[in-house]
Amino acid sequence: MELLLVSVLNGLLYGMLLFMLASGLTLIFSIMGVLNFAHASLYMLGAYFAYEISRRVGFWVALVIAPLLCGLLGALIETYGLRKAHRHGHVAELLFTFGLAFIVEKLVLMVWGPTAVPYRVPPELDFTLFSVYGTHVSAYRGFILLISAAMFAAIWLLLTRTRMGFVIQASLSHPDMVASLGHNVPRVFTTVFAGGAALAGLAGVIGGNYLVTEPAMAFSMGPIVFVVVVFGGLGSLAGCFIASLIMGFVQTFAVVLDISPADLLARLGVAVTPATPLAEVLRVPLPRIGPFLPFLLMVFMLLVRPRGLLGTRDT
Amino acid sequence: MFRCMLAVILVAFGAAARAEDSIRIGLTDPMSGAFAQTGQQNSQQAQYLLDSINSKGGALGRTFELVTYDNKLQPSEALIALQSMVDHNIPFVWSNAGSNVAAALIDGVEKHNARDPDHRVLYFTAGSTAPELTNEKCSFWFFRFVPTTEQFAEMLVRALPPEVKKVYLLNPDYLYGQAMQRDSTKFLAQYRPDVQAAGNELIPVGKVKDFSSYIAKIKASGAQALITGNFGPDLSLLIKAGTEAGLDVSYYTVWAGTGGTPTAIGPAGNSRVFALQAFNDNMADEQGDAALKDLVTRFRATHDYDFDAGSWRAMFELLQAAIQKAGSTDPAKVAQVLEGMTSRDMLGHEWAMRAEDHQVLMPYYVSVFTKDVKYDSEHTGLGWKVIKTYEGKDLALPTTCKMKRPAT
Amino acid sequence: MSGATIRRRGGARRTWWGSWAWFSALGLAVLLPWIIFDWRHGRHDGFAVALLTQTAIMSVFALSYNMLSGQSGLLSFGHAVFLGLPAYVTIHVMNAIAAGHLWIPEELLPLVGGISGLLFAALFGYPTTRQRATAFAMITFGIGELVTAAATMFQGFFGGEGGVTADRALNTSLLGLSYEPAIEVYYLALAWTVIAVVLMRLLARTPLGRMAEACRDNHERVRFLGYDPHGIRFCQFALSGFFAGIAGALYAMTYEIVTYDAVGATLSGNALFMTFIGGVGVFWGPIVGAVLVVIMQSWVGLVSNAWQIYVGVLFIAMVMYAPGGLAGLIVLHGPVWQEGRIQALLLSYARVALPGLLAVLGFVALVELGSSVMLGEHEKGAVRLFGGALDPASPWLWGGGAALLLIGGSIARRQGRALAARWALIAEGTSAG
Amino acid sequence: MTPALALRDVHKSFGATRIIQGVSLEIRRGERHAIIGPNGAGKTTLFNLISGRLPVSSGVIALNGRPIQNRSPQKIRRLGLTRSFQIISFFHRLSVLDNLRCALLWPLGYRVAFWRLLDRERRLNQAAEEWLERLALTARRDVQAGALSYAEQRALEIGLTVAGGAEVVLLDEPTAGMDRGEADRTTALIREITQGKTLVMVEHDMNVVFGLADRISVLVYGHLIASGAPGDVRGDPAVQEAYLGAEAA
Repeated sequence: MELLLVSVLNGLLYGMLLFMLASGLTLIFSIMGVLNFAHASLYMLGAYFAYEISRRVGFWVALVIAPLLCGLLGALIETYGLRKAHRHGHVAELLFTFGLAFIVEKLVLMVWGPTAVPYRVPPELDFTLFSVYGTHVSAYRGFILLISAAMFAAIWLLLTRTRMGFVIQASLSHPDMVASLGHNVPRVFTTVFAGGAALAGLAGVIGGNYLVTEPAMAFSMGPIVFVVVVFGGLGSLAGCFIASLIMGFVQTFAVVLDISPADLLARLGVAVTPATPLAEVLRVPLPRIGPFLPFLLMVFMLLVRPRGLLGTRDT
Repeated sequence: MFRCMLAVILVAFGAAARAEDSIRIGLTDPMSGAFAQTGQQNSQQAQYLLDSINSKGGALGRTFELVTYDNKLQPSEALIALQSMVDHNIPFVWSNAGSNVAAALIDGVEKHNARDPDHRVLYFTAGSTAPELTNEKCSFWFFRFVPTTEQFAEMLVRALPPEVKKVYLLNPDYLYGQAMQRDSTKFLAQYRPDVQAAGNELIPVGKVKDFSSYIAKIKASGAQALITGNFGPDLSLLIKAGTEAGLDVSYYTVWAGTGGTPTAIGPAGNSRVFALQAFNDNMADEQGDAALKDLVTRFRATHDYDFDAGSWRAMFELLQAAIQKAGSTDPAKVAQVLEGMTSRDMLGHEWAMRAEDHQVLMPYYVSVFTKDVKYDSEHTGLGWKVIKTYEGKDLALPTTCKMKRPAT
Repeated sequence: MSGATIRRRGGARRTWWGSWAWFSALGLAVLLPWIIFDWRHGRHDGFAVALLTQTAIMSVFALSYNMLSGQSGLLSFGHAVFLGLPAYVTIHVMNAIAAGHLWIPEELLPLVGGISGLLFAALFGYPTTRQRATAFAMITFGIGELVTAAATMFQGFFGGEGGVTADRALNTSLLGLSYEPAIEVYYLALAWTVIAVVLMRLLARTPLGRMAEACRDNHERVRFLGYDPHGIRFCQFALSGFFAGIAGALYAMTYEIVTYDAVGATLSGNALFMTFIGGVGVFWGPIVGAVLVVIMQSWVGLVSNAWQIYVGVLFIAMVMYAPGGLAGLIVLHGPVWQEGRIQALLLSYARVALPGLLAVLGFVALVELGSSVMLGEHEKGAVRLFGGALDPASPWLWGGGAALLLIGGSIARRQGRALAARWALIAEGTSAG
Repeated sequence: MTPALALRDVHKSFGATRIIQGVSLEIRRGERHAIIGPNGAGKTTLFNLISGRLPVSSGVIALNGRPIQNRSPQKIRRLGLTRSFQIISFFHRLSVLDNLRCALLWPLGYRVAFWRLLDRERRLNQAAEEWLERLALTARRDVQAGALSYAEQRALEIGLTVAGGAEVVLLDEPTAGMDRGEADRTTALIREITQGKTLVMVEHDMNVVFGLADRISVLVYGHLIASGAPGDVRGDPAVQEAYLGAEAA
């Protein structure tokens, strides 16, 4: 029972962390139709920027400045890179972001070295908020929860309640119409991309010290974020939110539930012995494959429903 | 590094009739990509140690020369690097990172030596720890100067203090981690029948971001100590999540001392994290040897990272002695002499190259991450302090190796 | 996309220089091991032979990738699966042959890889090819991740970290060769490369190949012509697996070891890099890409630890400025060349190339300085660059590199616009426009 | 005799919006039938339903007496019905010749043959060359389809539709965006190449409609309000009011 409660809490927290990253990606995709492979790279840059700023000025300054820097970088990438690639179609855009992710990783390696940098949780938040059956929940995890919930609310309100949100949504479906109404569509795109990049940067500021800030962080975080976005339905913020939570819970509970296909078969009266075909595979307990379940879920989702959970159009 | 590479190019183009009077060691490790720094630091430390050996005369009146080849941590690339070394008649091949690379090289060297007996090479490693390399896959041409993971498991189990009655095992899910898990269980039964394994977990490498759920599970199990073969982010994330959730266990790790991990763990790991080491910067002061102290002091003065490869000096000295005794750099002769050879390292412990499987029996240490040291690690303010020393002969384990020796 | 225009042109009436280029490339591939011969020791240069073999394998692999990306418009992020799994099958078959359980002539082993590749691709491809575009890309990405995970977790088939090894000296050669010397394997690999290239070339000209291209251009219209796009994608995917499988078998025979790296993301990424740098629109583009990437990672890798950055930058430059890849650029010049108007462009090219070269020089200097600082080269007090020893701490060096990059870059940019205008003028008069 | 194409009480809704509301129509074999109506009347949707691009909400569509509603486009094509598109929709990066060969492959039974070379198939190439001739595109044979002029593209679009030899052909605004002369030439082309086939077309250009069609149906907001010979439809007061009247005013 106590394990269950702690696991629900863990799942929620992990899911919200995923959502912080995935929301920016979803935003960019829903507006521009670009699956941005470099999104996790901006997340990584956010963490490194925050590290550099916080060791000089302090964490709270970094919390503001680092996402802005990432946003600026995003604007530059959109204006000088993506827009050029866009002329050659969506595949070129995808490949461009893929190549960008590759280069950013190598550059980070070059600038900050291949090992982790000492980017730490600020002392103001480095205390235990409360304990559940003796398991401490740190104030920083509460902070993460708070920020990601605020982020969800802010994006939601921005898109549905503001004039800019309407322009953004209209730019997606009727770019020509919006342009003829006097709005600058390329600028809308730049703004959105910069916004998405800033969100990734914010996730980096917050996730970088909670997890570890190292050059492999983009490469190891990128796939799972993709999975969340694609599973939730490309371009759907609500779907992305639900998918983040699902993935958070799936991974958390997979660790706790110690069963394997062989156990299930045993319950059905089929004993798995080493001689059984694929015995090695059947005997794998759930915790061992926990981190791969999202990939499995994504593949099945796409095969059955290519638009994802709440997607509005096919992937 | 660049000098070495340029040297390679010079050889490649046959521009200079290279003075064949130096004894060349071809080091292949990842020199580019995510593990480049490991490879580079390895080669720099090796160069530092070889310089010191060369200053005392080298072997057969010739000096040692290190030539590096990038293998990108890919077996196929390592085999191409081997080709390159053969082209340049380099007799000694050395690699550290990756048991996949080592397995490919053992196999590659074995076949090459059989197919081209005029240009044979000797291969050794100081970093690949998979037990199979000196058991099922053992080869006359291969020597290992590092313990196996089986020995690691034994060392960790024997380091558990008597008050620990419940341990949790958590290891990466591939051959290495699965072996760690199996061997830890075996040695627990052998040395500590009073200790109960409260849990047993395999995790995919580099895929888990949030270890909180594992921590919850460990906490629920009531374990007092954690034995883990995790490394890199998988290790630092585990320890971070544990200290943050207030998990009260000691972490018995294999790799917490390796590059970047101390930084990532930080002060939270004080007196809680234990690591297996062949060497650390503080040993010279603790165990007092003037020459060694000098070696460490000079290293710290000229390099900005931990001198974790100090034990390689004993390895090079063994190689040096073997060449001296064989009177030649012919790999077959050197290999023959190296079998069964012993020497003492700078701390006075014995190193022995076991003839039956070419597995070294060398001293090894359990250290704790603590504030109470002279040299800190990676500017964290904490460093490594030895709490337990194993002599090589104490770690001897049976081998299944059936060595095939060449006829001549 | 003008690459495709030319390709069709060539398809209709073969130009004499087209076949001439193929035969001279083949001739070069046959002769190279003898040109780069180690006369001092009277043996082949093992490194060169190893690189040549790698190039041959990667050419087949990249071409098989282009059957998806170029011909069918399917972007795969897990193509290494269809090289790696057949490589594992081949290595197990080799061991079975050595143990006497099987008898297959060594020369036909690539066929074993090919058939297993076909089967694996059919198995994974049937559900996968129901989708296209992003969904297809993401599914292949997921499959790649899952297979890599399985390769490290399960030792029965994949052999764990050390992989599976075999000895290629099987004594089943039809030609009486031992295949112990690397050079014999190279010629076998070359022969199979030629076979695979010819087959893939022909395949592009069959009803299936043409319909795959039609699907790429307009997958919906294909249905109104009576075809099921899923069926076409499926066949194309399976056949692409066949050729990737041939590459996998050659991989197994060359290295005599297969580890999980053979199914991994690095190799899948390499397929993408090779294909798009070389050019997707031209049949032989991926071969150019394969040669270039192998050279980059081996030869450039010999002098620079930052070779990956160069590959990445080249890739991005191609995606942004030359979506037809290198081959596309070359083909674009074909008509201009034939009509003898290339001289009119030479000056413009020189005007771009000179400052461009300076910019590249500046960029390389910066990257090399950065990389040497990171790796701690400066502890020795100097970094070797362009043949001289330099102090990486010197601000002059950094400033100089940056200045070269910026000034050279901006001049090249301006001249590039002038070149583009001139090109448009000339191309108007030829069929290249 | 069974009609070539028959629609019985066909409905189509997108969510709450009802686009096609109970359309019933019979088209005789060999007839040239035009469907006209104001913008947003649901003409293209009707084509999408018939050709299998969209599933119907209810109702029956029969081709030669066999129900074809909700079947896949390729199945319907194999049963003998094909269509063109209002927005040009061929294979832009293939040559004109290859576009036509693609249209001929399935009808000639090639399927996914990967053991035959296109250039060696005399029957296929002969047929393709004939079509080039009929479409007056022989000179543009090896040009990328995307590089054709607009009128040529339209011709190719029609050719791609008709070349496969389907008995029932749906053309969606074949002369959209053309000037008078081009439209006339296209009308002549359509007349020539659909000889003996059943033709259903959506068209705005009344000259084309009255020049080609044997019968006309008028679709207004999802309802079929009239159907008959051109003269009858022209005189129908309901049509006058709903459509022609509006245009005349």
